[in-house]
Amino acid sequence: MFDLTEDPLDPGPVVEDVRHPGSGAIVIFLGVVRDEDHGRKVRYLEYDAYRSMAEKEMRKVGEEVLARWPAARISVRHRFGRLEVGETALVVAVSAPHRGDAFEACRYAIDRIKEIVPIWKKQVWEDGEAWLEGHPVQG
Amino acid sequence: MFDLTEDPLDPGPVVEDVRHPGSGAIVIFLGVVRDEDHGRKVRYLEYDAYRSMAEKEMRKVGEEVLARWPAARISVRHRFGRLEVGETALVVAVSAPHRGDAFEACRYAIDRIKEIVPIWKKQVWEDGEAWLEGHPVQG
Amino acid sequence: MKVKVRLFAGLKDLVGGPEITVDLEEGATVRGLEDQLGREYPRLKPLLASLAFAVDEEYKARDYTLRDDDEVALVPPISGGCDV
Amino acid sequence: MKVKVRLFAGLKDLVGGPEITVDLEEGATVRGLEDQLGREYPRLKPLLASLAFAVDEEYKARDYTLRDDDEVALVPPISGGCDV
Repeated sequence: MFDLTEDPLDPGPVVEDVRHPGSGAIVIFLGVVRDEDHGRKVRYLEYDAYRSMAEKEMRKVGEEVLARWPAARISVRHRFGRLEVGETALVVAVSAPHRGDAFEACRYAIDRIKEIVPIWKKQVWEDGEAWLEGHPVQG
Repeated sequence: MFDLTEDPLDPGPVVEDVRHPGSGAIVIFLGVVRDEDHGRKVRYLEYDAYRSMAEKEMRKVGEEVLARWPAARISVRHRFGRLEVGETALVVAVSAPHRGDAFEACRYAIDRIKEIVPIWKKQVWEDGEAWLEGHPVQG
Repeated sequence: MKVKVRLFAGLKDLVGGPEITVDLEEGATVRGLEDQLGREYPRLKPLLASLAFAVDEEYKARDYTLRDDDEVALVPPISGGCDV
Repeated sequence: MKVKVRLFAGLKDLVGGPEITVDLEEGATVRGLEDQLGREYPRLKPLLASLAFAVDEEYKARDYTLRDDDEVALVPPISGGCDV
């Protein structure tokens, strides 16, 4: 499942999406809002997304993972809107028969999400705010 | 927290053990009972443990992780007794400011658990059973 | 012809809204739209080179030919997830 | 002196119980216990070289000197976790 949501993210159901009798290893990644970035205290984050396209690109990341690791299963949730410090912005769960593949596929998926899924975040500090620039997309 | 338990494992509370305002990344590993091993259909697993020492060695793995990744936090649960296919035998959760460290520390912890924590598993197939030999401990 | 241009993140603030309509000549490419945006919205100009363009939810190269009524999204460098 | 020897996994089945007591000479080492076990339990013998020994929950080398009443665990190659 590949979903973009405004609701708080719970890793539990994401894990169950990928658990099956052939999966010996499940690796879950949670991207969490940190209280600090480059020495500046973060109050909260605001995520903007091109929603319909973001879900489409998340599915594309899933297809890439399955092309590389055919025995893997993957499920992804990304949140948007306002997120407080300590809240979860991204959950990626990957299962595979063996843990090496599950770890590699999970890292691959995160890297690709950060490269192609059109989502942006604004950091809001005590004394200002800014939209963060990440990866330029290769058109 | 480092715990050995006979009860089913729920990753949720393990994640909360390591979540804190400075953690940007949480990586969770679940070791799950597979239905198949080297082409043989597995009915269930039976885990035996030297319980008091296993908890002590799990804490030691935690100390090693913190020595190498001082900004990390780690929490581990291992189950023992009879486990059915699809059930979780091991949960390792690691948080760190950045995801590279969280992934590396999690993989390191799994490797060390499999090297020094005295736990053993018996595979029970349709037509027999055997205790599995894994890593000899370096005395 | 007209294309609908969707704006996100900082671009939305810069232009003052999530969506604008741009008039282009028949057969214009993404590059043509980029140039037109630079003329109509001088504040966008320094950012245009770093943008990707998505047409109907697919990333397209600068030489892609637009059609009337296309929905074009300006995609600034992505910063999804956490922990940049 | 006497040491209590704890057995796990397949060793428990082999010896027929989770615990045995072994008589050793004063000053015996882990190596001495290993030899004694090989004599008393011939079925253990082929496995002894692959075992680690833990004394009071700490792994010890073969030259470690045992004391009366020590609890010694025989630790066969570990197979915790899943996904060997």
